Amino acid sequence: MIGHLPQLVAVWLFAVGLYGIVTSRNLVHMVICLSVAQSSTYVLLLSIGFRAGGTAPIFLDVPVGTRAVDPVVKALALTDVVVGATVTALLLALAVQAHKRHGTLDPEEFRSLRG
Amino acid sequence: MPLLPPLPVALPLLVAALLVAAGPFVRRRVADLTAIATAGATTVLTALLLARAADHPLVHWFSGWTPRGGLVLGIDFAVDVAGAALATLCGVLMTAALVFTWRYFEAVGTLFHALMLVFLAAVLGFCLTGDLFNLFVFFELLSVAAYALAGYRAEDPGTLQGTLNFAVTNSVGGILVLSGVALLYGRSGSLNLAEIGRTLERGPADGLVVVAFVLLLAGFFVKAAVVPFHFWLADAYAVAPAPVCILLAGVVSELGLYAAVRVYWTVFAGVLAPHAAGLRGVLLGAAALTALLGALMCYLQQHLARLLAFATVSHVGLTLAGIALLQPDGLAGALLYLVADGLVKAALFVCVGVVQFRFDTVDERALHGRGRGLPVTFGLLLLGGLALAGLPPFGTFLGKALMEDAAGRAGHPWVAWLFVVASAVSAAAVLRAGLHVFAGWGPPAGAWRPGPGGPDGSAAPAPGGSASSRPHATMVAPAAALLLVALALGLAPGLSARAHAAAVRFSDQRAYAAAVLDGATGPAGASAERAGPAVQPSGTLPPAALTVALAVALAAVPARRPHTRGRRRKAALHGVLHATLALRRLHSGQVGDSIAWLVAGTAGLGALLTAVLR
Amino acid sequence: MTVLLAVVLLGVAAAGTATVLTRDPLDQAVAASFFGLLLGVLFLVLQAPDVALSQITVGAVALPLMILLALAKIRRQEGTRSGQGAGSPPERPEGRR
Amino acid sequence: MRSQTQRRVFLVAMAGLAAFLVWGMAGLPRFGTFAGAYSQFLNAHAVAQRAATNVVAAITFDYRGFDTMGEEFILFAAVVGVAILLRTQRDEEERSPTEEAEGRHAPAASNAVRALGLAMVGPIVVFGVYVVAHGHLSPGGGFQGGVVLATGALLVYLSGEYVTLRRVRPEHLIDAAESAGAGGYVAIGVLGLAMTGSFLENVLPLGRPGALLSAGIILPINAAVGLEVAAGFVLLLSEFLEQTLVLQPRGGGTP
Repeated sequence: MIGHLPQLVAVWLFAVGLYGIVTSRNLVHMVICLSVAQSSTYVLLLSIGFRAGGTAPIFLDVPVGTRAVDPVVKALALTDVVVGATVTALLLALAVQAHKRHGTLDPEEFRSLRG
Repeated sequence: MPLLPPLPVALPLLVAALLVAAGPFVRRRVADLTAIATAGATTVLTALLLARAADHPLVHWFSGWTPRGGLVLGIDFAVDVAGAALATLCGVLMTAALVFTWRYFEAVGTLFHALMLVFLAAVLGFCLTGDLFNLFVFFELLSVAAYALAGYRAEDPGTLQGTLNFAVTNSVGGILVLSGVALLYGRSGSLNLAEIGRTLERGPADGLVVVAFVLLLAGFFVKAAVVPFHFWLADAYAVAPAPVCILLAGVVSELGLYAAVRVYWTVFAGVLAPHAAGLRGVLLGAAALTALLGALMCYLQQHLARLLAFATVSHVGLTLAGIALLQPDGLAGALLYLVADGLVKAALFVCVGVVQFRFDTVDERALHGRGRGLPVTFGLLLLGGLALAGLPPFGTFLGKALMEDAAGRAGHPWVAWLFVVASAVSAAAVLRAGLHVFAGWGPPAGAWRPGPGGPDGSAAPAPGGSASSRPHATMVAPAAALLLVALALGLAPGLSARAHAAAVRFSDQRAYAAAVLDGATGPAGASAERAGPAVQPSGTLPPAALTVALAVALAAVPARRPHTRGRRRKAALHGVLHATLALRRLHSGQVGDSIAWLVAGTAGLGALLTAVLR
Repeated sequence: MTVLLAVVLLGVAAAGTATVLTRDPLDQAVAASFFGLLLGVLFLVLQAPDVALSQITVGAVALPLMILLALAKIRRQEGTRSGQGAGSPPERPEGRR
Repeated sequence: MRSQTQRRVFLVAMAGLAAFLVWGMAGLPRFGTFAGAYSQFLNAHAVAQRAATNVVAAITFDYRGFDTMGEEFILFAAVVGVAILLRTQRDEEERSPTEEAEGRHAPAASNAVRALGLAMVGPIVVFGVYVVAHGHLSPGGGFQGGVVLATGALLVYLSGEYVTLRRVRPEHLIDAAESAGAGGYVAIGVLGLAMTGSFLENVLPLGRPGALLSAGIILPINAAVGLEVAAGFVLLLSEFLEQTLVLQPRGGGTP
């Protein structure tokens, strides 16, 4: 029933995030849109590793051998979350600095400021 | 298991952490010396790897997880000659950049050095790893370090725009790569390059394989700055401080190509083998477009850093042409060219850094004739420009000769002409700029050319000295040393044979998989068989001579004002001006434009490859 | 289970779209926080509590906070600039609604 | 490109790319049926091999611990990068936040809010340490716990004690903590290399699965990561706080 919905959502998030970047007139907005596009990879990774009826791969209360979802994609997604967060922080710092220097957050106004 | 492979990554990371921890208590010169010594020691380690990997790849399994029962459980470094050679190049360039930094920055804390070392570790990990996700991790690590380094001069106008374009475009490239990794994991259940390759080879080249291939290729092409993924590059180069430019030009685009080749030859070569002819066509087309557009844009620039940036784009195209032949001969030439060209471009950026340090600007018009007092820099820049054109016996000549030879035998003789035109035009731009700036050739502040809208390059005060400061020997020496190494590469006996052997190894997917997964150490049978006698590139001297002559001639042309008599000539000139203006407008530096082109490029690549691979 | 998953997935898609289409940065920070939270819920449903915990601490708390701080800085500058008058770039609206 | 053209080019290309991606994803195993050999093996054997009941932690910090080392340095590089980008410029001066209590954007907290916030710091720190220390047993670990710990420091700010925070925030110590965390990870790796011949290989006794002191080097690595992440996020947030509250363009008017 659910079919390819997770992957469609991943593609949608990627597309919508990029749409936001392309049309953005505000750097902070652009940075947030990038993080939306980045979140498509979390959804894609975790949906690939999902197993219907599986538990989380933590065998503290359930015995080893219980049907569990893929643990590898979770390790990858964890790394991915950190990557997304750090890039966002760096870009926000750039935006703050840009506003401090140029008094604007509109990327189109940067055109004349190219070094 | 060899102990050596993890060390070149661990050492700089450890020192970087120490530098930040000890930050407030470390004097500037101590930080400089520590960073240079670390980069030097790391380079020695990579050179050792290069020597040891000559016979068979060195495979190191992290956390002790050697494959169990044919199943890969951990992450491996699989060091072969190509990877180790590129790692050594990166080490050399980093050492040169740090030596250059010694006098370039006036006040700089330990943070800059720490970031440079993190960048070095990331780059080396990228070269050595045999794991697809690990490759992505190092891809992101080197990106994040590079964003911060490129934005180092945050107080300058334009820096933020260039850095932002760089960071956003490359982050989207990272998303593409990771999506490709996820797809391959979903198909093969593995993250090891060799293991994925084996799994894919057993199945069909269906939609998933094609899409994963396109995603990885596009992501790496963003790093490599293949047209139309290149829109971030000139802006990043224009704003990054000179030591960082040395690395961006010499290392980052090289790594993008390297990753594309590595992934192709370990993962996709087997499954896509039946479609190699179509793939070759698409890649050759991208290569030609990149080489020509880069050369043209290069010739139109007056901002020296932008000029070299587009020269980089053009040469990425040339290297891609060698790679696109998809066989060991072209690959051998491409590998050699990658290394030699990286050295030469880094040397040229050192020269530009000297100019910037001395005059506070890198605008060709503003600098007209002002460089007369810097004869050594002038000489090095001219030599670098000629090496860029492939003057024998520089290593660039050897690499190009091998690629031309391979293209001719593969039935694409036109590639030789592409090489002549693209490298002549880009080298001519460098020579012209050198003659204008250092010898005062041509009209002063010639305003006839279609200038860019803004004050291109006029701002960007040198972070260090004032206008009166003289460049120190530690700033010029790296350029001389780098050119010397590029020269030595061309003169080293038997280098082309070795490059050929390395390329044969590199492009043997089964031998790679056997070495990584089964621990096979001997030279693989197939490799030994195919390693024929090395190519002798003596037949390619005439094109090289033609290229150099053309470069020199083109460099001298714009020294005269164009004749504008006659209505037809005027109209023609007008048309050319309009075309170049349109081209410039395309390179708007807008993040949105970069992303739109990136998406269009990926979709286009997807459509083309779907057509030829199905 | 399947229905829950479908609902959460569609919610994530909608929240992501809303985050992108919210052009005012301050509103957007709130939208982004909600989107981050919803992603965390999705990860819980997908049996990935580790990732959910990371996502909620980072995506729904730390990052929106950084955005708010960045915006506070920017707002403050605009305030200073308008008070200062001449010599500063023209005032412009923070975003378009 | 003009924005109209740009948007059109993008929309057409994006539609094509989206269709292309969906076509590729159709080749994935049907949702919910994935069974890769790698993950199956780890789910079956990781607990026995590593004595860690949280298989994700075993992968993150052991089987693929080298990835996580790279990830920690991504955070490290970002913190250093933000510090570089936001470093005090020549034309700015520091202003003490006490001088301008009214201009401060943080709402002046009432005493009740303040007390509540400060009262929550203790439990949050305890929770953070708990999450770090139990990473190999249950969901959590160095990263999540580290962020929780950093949030604890943030609460001090939210309760209006930023000035206090600034006073008690010994910057060098936090820098050192971050570096110690990141460097410690590498050091554990080198220790493995020296003792067993493989970088990051386990050198500690594994213990009994489910016990707090188990899972070999996963626990010390988690501690290193927790230290680095907590310090890193405190540094990141305080860089932005610094921008908001303390730095002023030189000559800028008083609000």
